[in-house]
Amino acid sequence: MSLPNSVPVSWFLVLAALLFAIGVAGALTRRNGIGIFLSIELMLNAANVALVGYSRLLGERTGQIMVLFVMAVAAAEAAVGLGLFIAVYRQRRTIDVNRLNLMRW
Amino acid sequence: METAIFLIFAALALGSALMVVTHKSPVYATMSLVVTLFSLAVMFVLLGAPFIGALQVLVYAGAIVVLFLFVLMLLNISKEEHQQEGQTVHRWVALLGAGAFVGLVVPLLYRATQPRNAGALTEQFVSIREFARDLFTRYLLQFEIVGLLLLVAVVAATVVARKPPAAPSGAPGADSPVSEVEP
Amino acid sequence: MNAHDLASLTPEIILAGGGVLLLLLEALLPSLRRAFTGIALVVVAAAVWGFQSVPSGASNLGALDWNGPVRAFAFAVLLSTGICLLASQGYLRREKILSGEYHALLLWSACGALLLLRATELLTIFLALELLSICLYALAAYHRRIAIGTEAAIKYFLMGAFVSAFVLLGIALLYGETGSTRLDQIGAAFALSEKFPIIPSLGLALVLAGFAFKMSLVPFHAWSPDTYQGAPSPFVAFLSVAPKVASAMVFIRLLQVAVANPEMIGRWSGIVAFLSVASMIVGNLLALVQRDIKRMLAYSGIAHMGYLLLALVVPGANSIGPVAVYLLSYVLMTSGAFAVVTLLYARAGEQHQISELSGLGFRYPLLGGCLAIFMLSLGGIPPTFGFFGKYVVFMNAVTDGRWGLAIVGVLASLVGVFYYLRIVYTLYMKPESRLAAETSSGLLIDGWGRAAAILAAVGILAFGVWPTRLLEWVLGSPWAP
Amino acid sequence: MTTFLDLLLGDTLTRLVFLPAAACLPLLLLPKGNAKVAKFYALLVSLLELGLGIAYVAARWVPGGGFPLLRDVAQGSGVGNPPGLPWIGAYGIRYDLAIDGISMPLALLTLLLLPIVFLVSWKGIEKHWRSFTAAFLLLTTGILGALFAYDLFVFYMFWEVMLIPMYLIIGIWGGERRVYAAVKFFLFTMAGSLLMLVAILWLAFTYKSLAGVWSFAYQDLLRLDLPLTTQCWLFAAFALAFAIKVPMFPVHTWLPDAHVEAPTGGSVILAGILLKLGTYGFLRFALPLFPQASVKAQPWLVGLALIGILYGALVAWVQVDMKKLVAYSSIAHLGFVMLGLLAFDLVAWQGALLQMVNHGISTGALFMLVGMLYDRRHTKKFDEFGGLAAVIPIFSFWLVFSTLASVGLPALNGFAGEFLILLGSYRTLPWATVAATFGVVLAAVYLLKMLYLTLWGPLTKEENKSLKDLSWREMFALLPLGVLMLWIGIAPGTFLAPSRPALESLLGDFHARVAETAPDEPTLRALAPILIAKPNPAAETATSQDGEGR
Amino acid sequence: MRPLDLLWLVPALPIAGAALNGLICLFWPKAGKATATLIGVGFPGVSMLVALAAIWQYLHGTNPAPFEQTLWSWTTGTFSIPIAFLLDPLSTVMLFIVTFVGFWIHVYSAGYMSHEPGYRRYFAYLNLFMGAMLLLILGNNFLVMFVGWEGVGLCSYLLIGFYFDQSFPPQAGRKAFIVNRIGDFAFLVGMFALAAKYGTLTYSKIFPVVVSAPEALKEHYALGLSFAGFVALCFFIGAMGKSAQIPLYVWLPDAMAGPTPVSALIHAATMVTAGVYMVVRSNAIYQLAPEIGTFVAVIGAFTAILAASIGLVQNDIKKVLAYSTVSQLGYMFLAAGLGAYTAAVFHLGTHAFFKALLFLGSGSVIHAMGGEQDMRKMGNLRKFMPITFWTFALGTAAIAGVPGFAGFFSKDEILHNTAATGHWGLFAIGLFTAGLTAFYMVRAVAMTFFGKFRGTHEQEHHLHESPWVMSVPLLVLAVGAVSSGWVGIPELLGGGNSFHHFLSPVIAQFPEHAIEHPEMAASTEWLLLIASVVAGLIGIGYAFMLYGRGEMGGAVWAKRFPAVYRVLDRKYWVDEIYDRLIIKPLGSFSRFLWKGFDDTIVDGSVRALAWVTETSAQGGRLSTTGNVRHYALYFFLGVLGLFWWILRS
Repeated sequence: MSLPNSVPVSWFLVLAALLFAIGVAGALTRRNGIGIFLSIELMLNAANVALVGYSRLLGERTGQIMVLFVMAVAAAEAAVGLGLFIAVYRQRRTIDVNRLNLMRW
Repeated sequence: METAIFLIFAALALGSALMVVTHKSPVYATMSLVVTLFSLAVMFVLLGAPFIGALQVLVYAGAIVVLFLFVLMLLNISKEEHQQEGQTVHRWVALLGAGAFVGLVVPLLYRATQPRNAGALTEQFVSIREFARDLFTRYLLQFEIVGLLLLVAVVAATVVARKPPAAPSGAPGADSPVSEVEP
Repeated sequence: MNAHDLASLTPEIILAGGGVLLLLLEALLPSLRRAFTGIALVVVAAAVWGFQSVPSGASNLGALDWNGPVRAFAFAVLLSTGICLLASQGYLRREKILSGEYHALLLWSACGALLLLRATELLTIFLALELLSICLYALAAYHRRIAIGTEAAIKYFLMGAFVSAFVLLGIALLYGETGSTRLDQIGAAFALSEKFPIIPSLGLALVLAGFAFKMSLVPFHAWSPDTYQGAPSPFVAFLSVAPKVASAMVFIRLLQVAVANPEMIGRWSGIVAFLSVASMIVGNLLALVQRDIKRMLAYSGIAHMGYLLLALVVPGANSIGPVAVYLLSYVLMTSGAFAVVTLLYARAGEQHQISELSGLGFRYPLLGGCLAIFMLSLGGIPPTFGFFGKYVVFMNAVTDGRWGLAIVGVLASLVGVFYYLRIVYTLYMKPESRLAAETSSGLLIDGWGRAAAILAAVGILAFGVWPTRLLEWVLGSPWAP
Repeated sequence: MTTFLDLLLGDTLTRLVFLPAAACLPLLLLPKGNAKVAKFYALLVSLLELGLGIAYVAARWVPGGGFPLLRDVAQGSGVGNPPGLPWIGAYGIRYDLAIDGISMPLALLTLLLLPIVFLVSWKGIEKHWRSFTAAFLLLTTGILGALFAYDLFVFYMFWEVMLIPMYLIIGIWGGERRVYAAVKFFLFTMAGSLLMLVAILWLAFTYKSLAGVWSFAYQDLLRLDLPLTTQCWLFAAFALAFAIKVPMFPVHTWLPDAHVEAPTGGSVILAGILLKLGTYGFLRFALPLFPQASVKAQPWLVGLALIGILYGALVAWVQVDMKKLVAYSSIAHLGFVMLGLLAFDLVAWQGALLQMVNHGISTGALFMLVGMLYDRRHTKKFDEFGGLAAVIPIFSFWLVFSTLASVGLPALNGFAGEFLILLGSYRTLPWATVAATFGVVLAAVYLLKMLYLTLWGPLTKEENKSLKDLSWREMFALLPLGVLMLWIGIAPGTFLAPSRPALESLLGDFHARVAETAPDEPTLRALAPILIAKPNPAAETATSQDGEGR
Repeated sequence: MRPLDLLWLVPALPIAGAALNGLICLFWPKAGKATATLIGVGFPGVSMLVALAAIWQYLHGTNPAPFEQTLWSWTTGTFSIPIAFLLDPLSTVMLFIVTFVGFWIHVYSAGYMSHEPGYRRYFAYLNLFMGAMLLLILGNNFLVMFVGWEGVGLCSYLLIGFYFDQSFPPQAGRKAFIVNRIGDFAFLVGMFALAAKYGTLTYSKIFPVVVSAPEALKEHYALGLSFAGFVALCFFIGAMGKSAQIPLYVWLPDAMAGPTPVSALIHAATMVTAGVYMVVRSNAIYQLAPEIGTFVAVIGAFTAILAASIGLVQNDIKKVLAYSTVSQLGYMFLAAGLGAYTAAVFHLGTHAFFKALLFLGSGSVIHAMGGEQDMRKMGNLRKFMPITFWTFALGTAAIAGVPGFAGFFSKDEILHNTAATGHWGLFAIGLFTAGLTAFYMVRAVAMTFFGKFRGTHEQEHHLHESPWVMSVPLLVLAVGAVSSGWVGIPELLGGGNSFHHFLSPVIAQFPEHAIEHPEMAASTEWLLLIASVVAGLIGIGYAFMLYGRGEMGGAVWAKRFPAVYRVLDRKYWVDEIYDRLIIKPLGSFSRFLWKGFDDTIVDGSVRALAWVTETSAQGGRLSTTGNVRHYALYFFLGVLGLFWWILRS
């Protein structure tokens, strides 16, 4: 099977960078903890795009395997993270990070 | 053709990503994330990784995002509260930073890979069998680690999300609001 | 994976298996809970014993590594695990949250830390980091009744996940531009690169920032005071050291890669020097004004990582020894300090005000004395191990000709001495407060906890007067990145 | 091969140094509430230590000659047989203790003051006697170690070890602002010594790069010939550390606070010994290691010493607190010692060394007397006193006697030291000496003021009318100091003779090096003759016995 | 064993006595007075006997060379100073005076102090003083001299402040000590200079070298002076303090706060003359520094007249004697400065006798008056205490220069030398002072012993002649006051001036420029002699005229010249000037140094550093806001910083 190859890999990389930046901006500006986490997922996906892109560029599969693992990691993180949100919400009735500041200075 | 698909889905991915980070309602944001993930799955296919693309749809969009939605529903967080005063500086710095990041990295990435074009896709590269062989030989250790990781995640999730055990009788400080730190 | 590779994984397998065992015991024989600490300790000891069967050199297709300094680092991790376990028993019983998951998670995180510090391949590094982190998030939130505990965990988690994404992007860039995930091959690619390898350097910077975050170096440090303050005190004995130890190893490996290209040595030296100076200054200054002992120790930990980096400003074959020595001393004193803090503060959910220690030095002579020793050691005052730790890194800076940095270091540590002394004088020179007298009834000072403090204190004093063998062993071990 | 244990059990400096520290362990076994046992234990240990010290010195005393340089282990085992035991091989650090005529008097003074400290603290210290004892014993270990160390790293270790017990002594058993004073003391000293540490590291590294092997040994580092600029920087680091300890203007402000707040015993040791370690450091390390830099810095340091003398005196004069007055007087007195050291003249150096001992004795006695008064009246303010001579004549006698010794009255010890210092320094620094001599006048001014305000005049305060005179215990504590004050004053020659050869060779080497110009690049000289030690007979026997055993 | 070999016992005995009495006083306060007397008087007594024997042997020895006795070495090594004694003509004279007069004053004290508390302590101090004074004069080097020098200062401090439970005497003692110390400072500097040049402080090693190589001392040294000048100046400043010369004389009048025998012994006969002794001892150096010699003479002369003028108006009998002492010491320095060293020592000797006598007499009076010292409350005492009166009168005659008495010969020799060296101005001052001296002394005699008794009735009732322990010393000293001058009767009057010849070996003889022995025409000499006698007689006569009938005749003058009277009465405000110009400003300056500088600036800068650290830390901690988004932002900005650092070209 031979697939065409008309889109340069760098485009994908640029897409990844843009997505990552959007994710960062979201993570930094959202106040809802889950919102932040969503943004982080965006960032992870951006990295995945870069990985797969590079994998394609190099003609080597490590990048893809890494993406597979990243998905597992993301799932694990999501499980723990969301569990944490539940725990916090149970106590504080909010997951607004601006309000999660019992500890500071 | 591919270029058109790429452009369309790239735009879709970016647009929905923007939606993820800007939409007031977490639920809508999560739904937008699904769109992004789908678009990226298309990208993966374009990049000759159909297996990853499939997993993206199945695992990511299917499982993880559902988990998000589930928690959102559970906690019943419909929309974000209004931005407080005084956070604008933070916001602008963050946006400027993100812009700077784009400004620094995008040209570099674009230029750096420009001359090196990917070779033609090979059967072997796309093959899931080969993928699996690599996974269970070269990356067996990592695979084991991921296995442990998932076990840990299960235990960790139960540990943190379980209802807390009852406070020991008479122990001070349990469930009581914590005194603020004076500056 | 062959027998060689499997043997290489002995400690990790023991730890992971031990965790599973404890989990099963929790499910099947919960009445044995009081023995979990002992079992976990046995597992840790077995893991240390398992070091013997680990063959030197690379294993698992170059994903893992084992040599003298790595062994020292691994020992440091397990040492902190042991101290943490010892200190935990009393705390968990007092707070009525004793269960096997705690020990299991702790062993797994130790396993993750071990993998992390042994990993020489980016994917393994990333996965080990995640393994470690997820355990830490859960453990930080382990005491779910206390609000600051969960808050600490959520902050740690959000930051950790955020940083993971950066690390991953960095890995992607490194992998993509050099074609490999193995550090030695990446280093070779760097060395071969005729031009200045910009994009891989950025990738490297991203990964490095991620581990700087784990080591809580300024400006990537801000999470640590909050997290330490909120997390269960005995666990902080682990949290404040083991991830740092493991990350420091990764940090060193990354630096080795970074300076493979001679053109880049200057830049990376500059970065490390900046991180070092910033950490020393900010850490010490902010520790100075803390009233909560755990926050104070957190900032002090930041400062200590700054001192540590003094040895890495000019990364070379002789940097690893000082770092290992420093970390061993850091483990003993910081873990020990948190162990004592665990025992001397009754109210887990509240601030651990330093003033609550007033006069306790005479009420609890043993723990007070140990805490004083930890503080003096943290302050780098002989004859403690902390002094030798400082000595070797400062010596390294001087040897590298960076005595300007050494001077900044000593001046910063002078500030440090002030707040460490505050603990000592609160312990011994302030009259016992009524509050302390009242709350001391809520304390549960068990033999395990005492053992933790004594272990650390004796170690500090013993290595303080007789560091000979240790230094010979660590400094003399061959080291290949 | 000699081991540390051999040294510890033999008649060695090591035993002297570590006996007090080891004696802390049985303290843990003593009953907790019973202060009396701890007191007698403390006294016993300190007397034993004093006895051992005297025996050690007496056994090696060459009558009529100088006290020889003696090492615990004159020949080690390593390549080239450097002295001492290997300690931290990775950095060439060797455990190397030695005594010579310079450290011997100071060490004996330390040992002498230790039982005295326990005696004067007998009643004044009311709590935590076991810890009190332990603190002083550890302090003694630190002091002796710092005095005997012939390896700069070991020296630094002991130097810092001294800090903690003293910090605790001030902070736990001190007065109202004890914590402030203790922390200030600690931070000041630490600030200086940390920079010194960097300098020591630099020296060792330079040695390593020249000689190829690591060494912190005194005799090795003395061989370094450094460029002038380097010397100046390193000298500055050393000098700062020692100047803070001395203390010299303007880094003296910790001293009045520390003294005022410290318990009597703490003040005695602080003034008696700890300050001397600053001047000892100059004499042993800062000046010989960096001769050209010392000469270059001489005018500045002399200026500071003079300011210390005059300024300390003037400020002492207007104090309203008896202890603070004595504290400021220490600044003035130590100024004389510094002047003597900076004269680079044998007579001045002899005088300076003697004055170190003298100041320890007479100011120590003054602090004890202030403490005795404080024990009785719980105040140190002059307002509360006056006319005490009528009530407590024996106390008054001692106060007058010690004050006169401090004033520098001939036939008492203070004069001997000051006279020799000024005599010697007049040759090289005439005008500075004239100014310093004027300090002698001021000493009379402020110390006689102290006498007037406490002892003389009408007895106005009702509380003072029923004061008890000194007890036998207190007199016993003072007696050895009184005897020494008189003895040194009448026949200082006895006390000068032992240290003379050591000072002579140190000074000879110093002048020889000053005569050369500093090199442009660090170089290594041949071994200086001053440091070739005679073997320590006791350690040698220990070695041979050990050898037979194998 | 030869008595000379026992020379060390001479100072040792009194010191031992002091130690013994001191120990008993401290540890056995209830011991009886008899032992105190036995020790306190006995030890100096034996000391005197030893001294007399030693002197006798020295004078009649076969070997006239100075006798030296080394006890031990004070310091050894490069700079060796022995503790050693020297007996030569000069120290013989001093030794005699000190032991003899000292012993009799001790005897007198046994009576005078018998009712005082602290009797034993008194003797301990007094014995210590004797020991120190003997060290001072017997030492064969400047160090031993200095030991004694400061030792006597200490004893002076202790004895002036003997009545320590009052507030003034201890202050006076302190003043004495500190003023003396100012002098000592210069003395020390002089010693250092000598030691730096010669490497020794022993007289017999310095002076011969000085004599053999005088040129070395004439080169410019410092302060525009030659070496000799510098040392001479330093020594003289030392002498100023000890011997109460302008400007350091202020302590001596205050020193009268001590017991009267102390004033007699220390502040008249012995200690205050130590300065003269030192100058004479160092005459080799002074001879090479004529400009300093002149300075000494001028200071001496001015001191003499200044003190005498103050003495004119004093009403306290001891104050009169104190100013008189200052004045007489001025005479001695006048002589010493002009090179008449033997004359200075001669006057020193005679003065020791008559001034001790006068003080003891006044003590006797005070004793009888129950402690009253104001002469205005006395009068007509000759009726009650004849021995005291007659001996006091003899002393007055001696000091006033009545021909034949001791003071006549010694003072005349000084005036003679002044004139002979051509210092007519100084001579005039000396002459005038002689008149003043006669006036105020006779005034004192008249006010005390003549006229009507002006005290209270009770005092009158108690008036009595002193017991024999006090009157015998008076008689002995009176003999001395009359006859001690006879050893130095000048050739003009048919005497052999044997004293001068006896002392001459001590005076350095420079081969190149021997001292010009002033030669004057006999007629001129006679003229001078008569002038001085006349001046004395005028003073005596006028004093009798004004005060002889027991009236305060001087009030007339006080009314006529109130300003002058006021100036004299307030002692030229010298104390006040010192207080305003030196002590107060120095005190304020010191307080400023303490509060304004040490606390505020030196320590303040340390505290400021701590404050800056703390404040910046307090500011810095605000960065840890508790908001995790901010932490993430720090991280991100850190990453951007790293990027920037890497990308920066």
